[in-house]
Amino acid sequence: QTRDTMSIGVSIEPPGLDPTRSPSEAIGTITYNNVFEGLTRLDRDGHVQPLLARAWTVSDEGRVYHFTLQENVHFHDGTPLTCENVRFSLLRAGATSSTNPDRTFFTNIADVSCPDTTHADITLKKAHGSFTYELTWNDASILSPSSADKNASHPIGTGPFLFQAWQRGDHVTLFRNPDYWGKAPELKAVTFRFMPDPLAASNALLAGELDAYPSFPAPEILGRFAGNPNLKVVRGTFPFKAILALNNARRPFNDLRVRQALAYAIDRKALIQAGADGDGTVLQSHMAPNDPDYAALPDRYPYNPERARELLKEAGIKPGTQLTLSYPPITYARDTSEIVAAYLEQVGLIVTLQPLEWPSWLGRVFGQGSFDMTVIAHTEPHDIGIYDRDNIYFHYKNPQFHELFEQYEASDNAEDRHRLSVALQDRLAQDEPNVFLYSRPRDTVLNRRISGLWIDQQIAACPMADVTWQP
Amino acid sequence: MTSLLSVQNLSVHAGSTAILHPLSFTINAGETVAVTGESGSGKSTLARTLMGLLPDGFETSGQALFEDQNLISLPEHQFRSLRGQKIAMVFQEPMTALNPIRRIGQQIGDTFRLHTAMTGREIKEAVHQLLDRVGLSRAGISASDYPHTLSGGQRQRVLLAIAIACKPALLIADEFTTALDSQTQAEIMDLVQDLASENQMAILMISHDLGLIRHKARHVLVLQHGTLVENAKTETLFSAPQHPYTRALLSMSLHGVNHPPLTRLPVPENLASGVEP
Amino acid sequence: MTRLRTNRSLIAGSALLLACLVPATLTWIWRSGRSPLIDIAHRYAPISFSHPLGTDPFGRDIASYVLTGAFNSTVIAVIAVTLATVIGTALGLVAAYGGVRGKAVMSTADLGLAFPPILIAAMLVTAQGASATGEILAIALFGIPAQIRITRQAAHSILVLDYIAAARMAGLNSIDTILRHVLPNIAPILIVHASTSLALALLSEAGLSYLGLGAPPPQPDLGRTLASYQIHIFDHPLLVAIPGVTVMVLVLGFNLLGDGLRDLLERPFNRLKGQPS
Amino acid sequence: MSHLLEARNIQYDVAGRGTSLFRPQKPRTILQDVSLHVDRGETLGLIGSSGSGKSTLARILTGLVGAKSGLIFFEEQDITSPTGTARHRFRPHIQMIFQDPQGALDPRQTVEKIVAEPLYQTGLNAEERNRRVLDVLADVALPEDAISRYPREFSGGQRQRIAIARALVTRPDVIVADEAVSALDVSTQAIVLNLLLDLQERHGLSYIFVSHDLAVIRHISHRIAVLDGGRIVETGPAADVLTHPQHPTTRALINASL
Amino acid sequence: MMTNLASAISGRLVVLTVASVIVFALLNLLPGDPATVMLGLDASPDSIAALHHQLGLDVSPATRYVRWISGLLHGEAGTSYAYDVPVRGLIFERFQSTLPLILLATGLALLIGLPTGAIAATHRGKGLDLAVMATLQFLKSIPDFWLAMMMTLLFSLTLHWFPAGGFTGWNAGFFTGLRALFLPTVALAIPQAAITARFMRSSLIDVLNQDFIRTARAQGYSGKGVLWKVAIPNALIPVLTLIGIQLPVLVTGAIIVESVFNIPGCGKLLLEAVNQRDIPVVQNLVMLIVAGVLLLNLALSIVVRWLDPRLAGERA
Ligand SMILES: Nc1ncnc2c1ncn2[C@@H]1O[C@H](COP(=O)(O)OP(=O)(O)OP(=O)(O)O)[C@@H](O)[C@H]1O
Ligand SMILES: Nc1ncnc2c1ncn2[C@@H]1O[C@H](COP(=O)(O)OP(=O)(O)OP(=O)(O)O)[C@@H](O)[C@H]1O
Ligand SMILES: [Mg+2]
Ligand SMILES: [Mg+2]
Repeated sequence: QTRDTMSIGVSIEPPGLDPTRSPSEAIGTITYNNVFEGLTRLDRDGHVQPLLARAWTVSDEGRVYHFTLQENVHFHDGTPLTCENVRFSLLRAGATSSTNPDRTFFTNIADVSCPDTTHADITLKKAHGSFTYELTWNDASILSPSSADKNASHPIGTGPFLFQAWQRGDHVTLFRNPDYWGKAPELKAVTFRFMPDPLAASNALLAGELDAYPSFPAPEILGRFAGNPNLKVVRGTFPFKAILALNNARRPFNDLRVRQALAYAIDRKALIQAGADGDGTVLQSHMAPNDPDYAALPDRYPYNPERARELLKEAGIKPGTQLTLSYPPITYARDTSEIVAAYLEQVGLIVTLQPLEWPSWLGRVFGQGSFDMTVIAHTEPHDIGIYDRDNIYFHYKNPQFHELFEQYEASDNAEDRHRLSVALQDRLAQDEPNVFLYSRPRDTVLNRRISGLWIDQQIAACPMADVTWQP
Repeated sequence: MTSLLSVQNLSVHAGSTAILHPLSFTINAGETVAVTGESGSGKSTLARTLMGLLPDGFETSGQALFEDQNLISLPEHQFRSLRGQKIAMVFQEPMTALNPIRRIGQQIGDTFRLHTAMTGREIKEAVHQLLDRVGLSRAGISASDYPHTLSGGQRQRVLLAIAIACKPALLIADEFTTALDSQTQAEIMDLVQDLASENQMAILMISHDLGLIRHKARHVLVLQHGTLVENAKTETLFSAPQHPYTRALLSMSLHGVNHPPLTRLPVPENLASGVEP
Repeated sequence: MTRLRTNRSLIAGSALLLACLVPATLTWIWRSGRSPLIDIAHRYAPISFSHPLGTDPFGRDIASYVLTGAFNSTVIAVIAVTLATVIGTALGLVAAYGGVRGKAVMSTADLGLAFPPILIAAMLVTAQGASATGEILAIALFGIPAQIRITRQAAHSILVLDYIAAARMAGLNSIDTILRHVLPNIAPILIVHASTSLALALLSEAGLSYLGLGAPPPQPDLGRTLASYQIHIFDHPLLVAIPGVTVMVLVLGFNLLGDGLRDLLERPFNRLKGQPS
Repeated sequence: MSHLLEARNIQYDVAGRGTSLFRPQKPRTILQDVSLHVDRGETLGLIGSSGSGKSTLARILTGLVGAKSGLIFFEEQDITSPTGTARHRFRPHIQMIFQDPQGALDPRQTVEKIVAEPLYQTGLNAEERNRRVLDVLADVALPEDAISRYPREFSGGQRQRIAIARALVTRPDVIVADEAVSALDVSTQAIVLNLLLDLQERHGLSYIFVSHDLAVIRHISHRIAVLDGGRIVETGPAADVLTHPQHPTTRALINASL
Repeated sequence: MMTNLASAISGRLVVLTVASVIVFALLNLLPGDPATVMLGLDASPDSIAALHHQLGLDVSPATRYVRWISGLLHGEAGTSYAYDVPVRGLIFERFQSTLPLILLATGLALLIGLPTGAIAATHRGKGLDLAVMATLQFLKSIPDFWLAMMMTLLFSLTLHWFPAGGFTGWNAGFFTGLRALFLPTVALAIPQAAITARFMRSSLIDVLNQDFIRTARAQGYSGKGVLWKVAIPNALIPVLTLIGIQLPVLVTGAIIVESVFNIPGCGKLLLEAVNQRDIPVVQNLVMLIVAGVLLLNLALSIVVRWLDPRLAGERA
């Protein structure tokens, strides 16, 4: 007989389930296109697809979008979906009192008007080529005013699954939405279990207590599943970019030679050995190999401690100079930092390791930009734009990059955009504002009989509507 | 007249050291026998041997016949029924000899509970009478008091009540009046003597108070370094002490001889250094 | 027989500690206090002459990594216990003298005892970032109230003795009295307590750093080592076994040493009753 | 008329003990309106039933405990406050012997240290101190080699003599002895009593001698004070009090004595 | 005039109040703003200000302290920043695993520790005693988290007797819950049992050397009778006091063991809440733990007082 329930392991418990209140990836994993739906969605290949908006047209030089909404859509509490919900959700996200993590995106929306209940016209302040792409984000989900404020503990959306229960610290259960407007999901219930400890997670998988674990956090123990008749490990991609971020506003990192020296000093292949068990890609710039715009640039800084020492000497950095390397509390960051410190020590720098827990890291490093070096992985897709931000924590500022980025943003020609994107990557590779370390694959451990699970990660999500048990 | 307790060649060793050298004596029913001697001479050891309560590592040999039973070789379960019922003991240290967390009434009652089939109510009544008897009721002490609220003399009387509850044939009293003022001491002695004459109870009284011994004991045993150096009738001992140690004791005692106040006491040469073994 | 056992505890404890701490200290000196080299190319090297226990996932020599960790953990525990002992003893003596100050000290100790050490550590670490200092502080802050209690109890039992009264008669002030009479007489208790505290402190150290509340890398310490190796429990069980056994050996060593010291130091003099073992 | 040591109207209370968690505590009066004195070269015997306040009074006289009210004089000087400068100055003149010779000696100090302790405050140099210690040890008939030994190596009588040596080393005028011979067996008791009498004869010492053993009191006292329930109920020359007791308590105590 | 109980309680209330000030002050000194933590990397200053207002963080610390305490006095513990649910319910939910864990572990520790200690004491100096003592010394030296790891390895991964971790609540059935808590309880209890046993042994030996034991024997008690009716009740008094002192250690152990076994209990909640700057959760949970420890201590000292009449009159 076929099963109709499934339990999925996730590594962190979300802080509430309201995507408009927190950027936590775990919220997306659980709710994206399961509980909440937006006007558009990303499919498993990363393409924008219609969802609550059946179709749309653009007018006024890309400033006005006319969306036609799906009919017969109801929220889980029974309220019908109308244009008013779109208006409410998008304006709420951009309001001054909004706590939306991507509020800046929504402030570009000048107005949402409702010609009738099934049509929504959105007027932007400034044309924005990737508007429908950004509408796929979880924090652009369409909500109901009657339930929006309680979504953190009891999320209500239009999706194929109803929120059923949250045993805090252990699991969230979703239940099939019997009144779903689209194709009804096959699974009756889905449980997301929070298992931060990879060892415990692997035990649970082996014991059959878990059916799948997307984005398994410890490549070094994947070997445990090798001989198991029920489980398989599938390797996918995700936009993982581990970098050694440098404070470009501070001496000595304001000197290109020093940044280059650091890049030469670190054997990034060895990092992949230790951090991703050998399977990964050495990064040359801030773009992951799974990005359509990714360019395989030449390796500008092969491991060369001699060269690193020379460059440091040229830059006037004396052996024994003290530097601090801060890192957040994640395994890859801790391990990578420890190894990086060891490599830097070999070229005469003395590195103090400073473990920070998340709030401190966010506050000190990310918020105030007050740090020397930090190891962090950026996992947002296509985020090279952060190098053009004013207040970015590593304080990179480069007029050439800025100019290129302006052109890129304004362009709506796909070829131009690709060309410009490669140029941007190359610009960063030359400037080496941060030492780009590596990208690693995304491993999903799952029961051999499961089909339909996303293997590549386009966005933090684990849509369950199409997932089924094979006989 | 057959004796109640007849001790023959009793000796006690702790490992290789002899604590008591072979000694013999007898006690008749209703008779008071005193044991004296300097500190550490083995008085308490003798008492504990007769109670069968020597600490681990002590070995005994010889005979101690009590009502035709040899206490030295008596199996523990038989000895247990003797203790508290036939042979009872009042210990040297009144401050620590009572269980601090039980009421004195319960502790006295235990003797009845262990040896008689009395009902709870009867025991309560008996305890009450005993408290009366030892003069505690008069001092406002009741069965529900805890030991720590009692003075040293009062605790000693509780111990006595425990010991005499079952009207034993032999009462061993180890220096049980040392810490008391003369008045309390006298009261307790009177009580014990009354009991002795009422029930033909024999008393083995350990003391270094020669005044007390002279007045209360029929017979005296003098111990020195674990050896019984003198075993005599009280009058004989005080009038004609045989052993030099006994003589020394008597000469120094303030109770035995009437020394003029504010004068030096005669101290025999061999004791003057005050060195103890 | 007890003597024999005494020596056994002391000998076994010292032997375990020496077996662990001598190589640890030598390793530490030899590597001048630095963590063993990371050498990714030689990760998981098998047991060989240059790597007696093989290498870890970072290619570090396991033997010297764990030994350096043992040294670091022990140093943290020793500093924390020293702090707790010094401060706790001083405050405990104040508490023993009673009065308003003594009461205040005892209330503070009560407060300290109500805070589980992990709460202190978690808060200190969040406030300060993970550091050896924070960890030492957390362990010491927990140790102080216990030390206060022990010291107060011990000092109290000395302060009621007549030789303290005699010292006051001799004109000594309270500080002199403490230095000359109280401290020397409670020293055995404090020493024994310190060695059991060391065992406890090592366990706390391991627990805290296991949770990531201890000193940061690259300096190895036993708890963090365990935490980071624990994932390899199946593929490389030695990685988990070695640091675990090392913690155990050290803790056992200090515990046995405490037992041995207790017998050695307390036996000849009056043993204070009610001391926890 | 001036006395060597005099106590006037001493009053002493303690916080009573509540017997349960819920019952409040009430204070207890231990000593009430106690006045007594001792003159040079004289022994005052202090008797009374158990719990009558003898030890408490001894501790107040020696300044170990402060009285609630009342005054204490030494050679007309007010030394009432146990922490006052006058008390401090006269400390060496009033010493005490404790009942339990074991508890009164620090087990971790040598006899030399124990006996010399009261001298540290006197400003004597090391040599003088040493001389005094040896002198006083000779006084109490302890061998010279005793100085480097520890209390546990001595017998009860010898320990009591060490305690006496310590009390004597400052050449005091008054010694308060609280049950100083009660714990000793007859022979040791005799030795210690002889020593006290000797010292009185040679140095003109005064004693306040607390005991419940009337034979001992009779032997050593010039005068006797009787304490009952925290009050002095009778005082007078030893012979008078013992042969013609006035107060019922005294009579009871004497009659009961053998 | 105050009674002893009243003064004992008021003393503890003072301690509790001081603790609340310390906790509050410490939490306010922590770096990292809860709003930043919640809104993440790209939050705008406006959003942060908005959230500050929403969370009530835009007033002075003194006001916040007063609000917190007066809330507590009204039985209101506030709302969790992270989970956006009432703290009270959150903590209550977590207590369903932590409280049973601590109680079961304490019970087990006593159940093993007391008899073992008593047996060792009555055989003191003999082979059995030495063997028991050596074993206890050994057990006392095992780090609890390591023991937990080893037990998982053996009992759940090799023998499959117990689940390897997690706790899904009591709804799944009493025995399922008990099975999930079994290994954590044992891991927590064993070192405590060893400590209890060693203490019981020395306490009982002390008592057996007391004079009143001899009195009872002379009265006619058998060796066993003395042990049960006289010695053990006396020996338990200091053991109970010790348990009071060991409580914080037990709580620490519980937090660590919860983390090893991935049990959603108070310990995990606390560590996570600290990491997320979920201040309402942290401050109330800490206060609850401190109050719990104080309360248990008070209860223990009342029991001890009830057992030991000599203590009546001393401060509880
Ligand atoms: N457990 C023991 N092991 C070895 N020797 C002991 C033990 N108990 C007592 N002794 C020794 O046995 C001897 C006799 O002791 P005992 O207690 O019988 O003396 P005592 O005459 O009662 O003295 P006191 O008048 O001081 O009570 C003493 O020398 C003592 O040191
Ligand atoms: N700190 C205290 N708290 C309560 N009561 C006390 C305290 N000190 C002494 N007492 C009480 O004061 C009374 C007198 O005690 P004290 O020790 O002076 O008597 P004593 O005459 O020396 O008796 P004994 O002959 O038994 O030594 C006793 O009833 C005692 O219980
Ligand atoms: Mg004796
Ligand atoms: Mg007294």
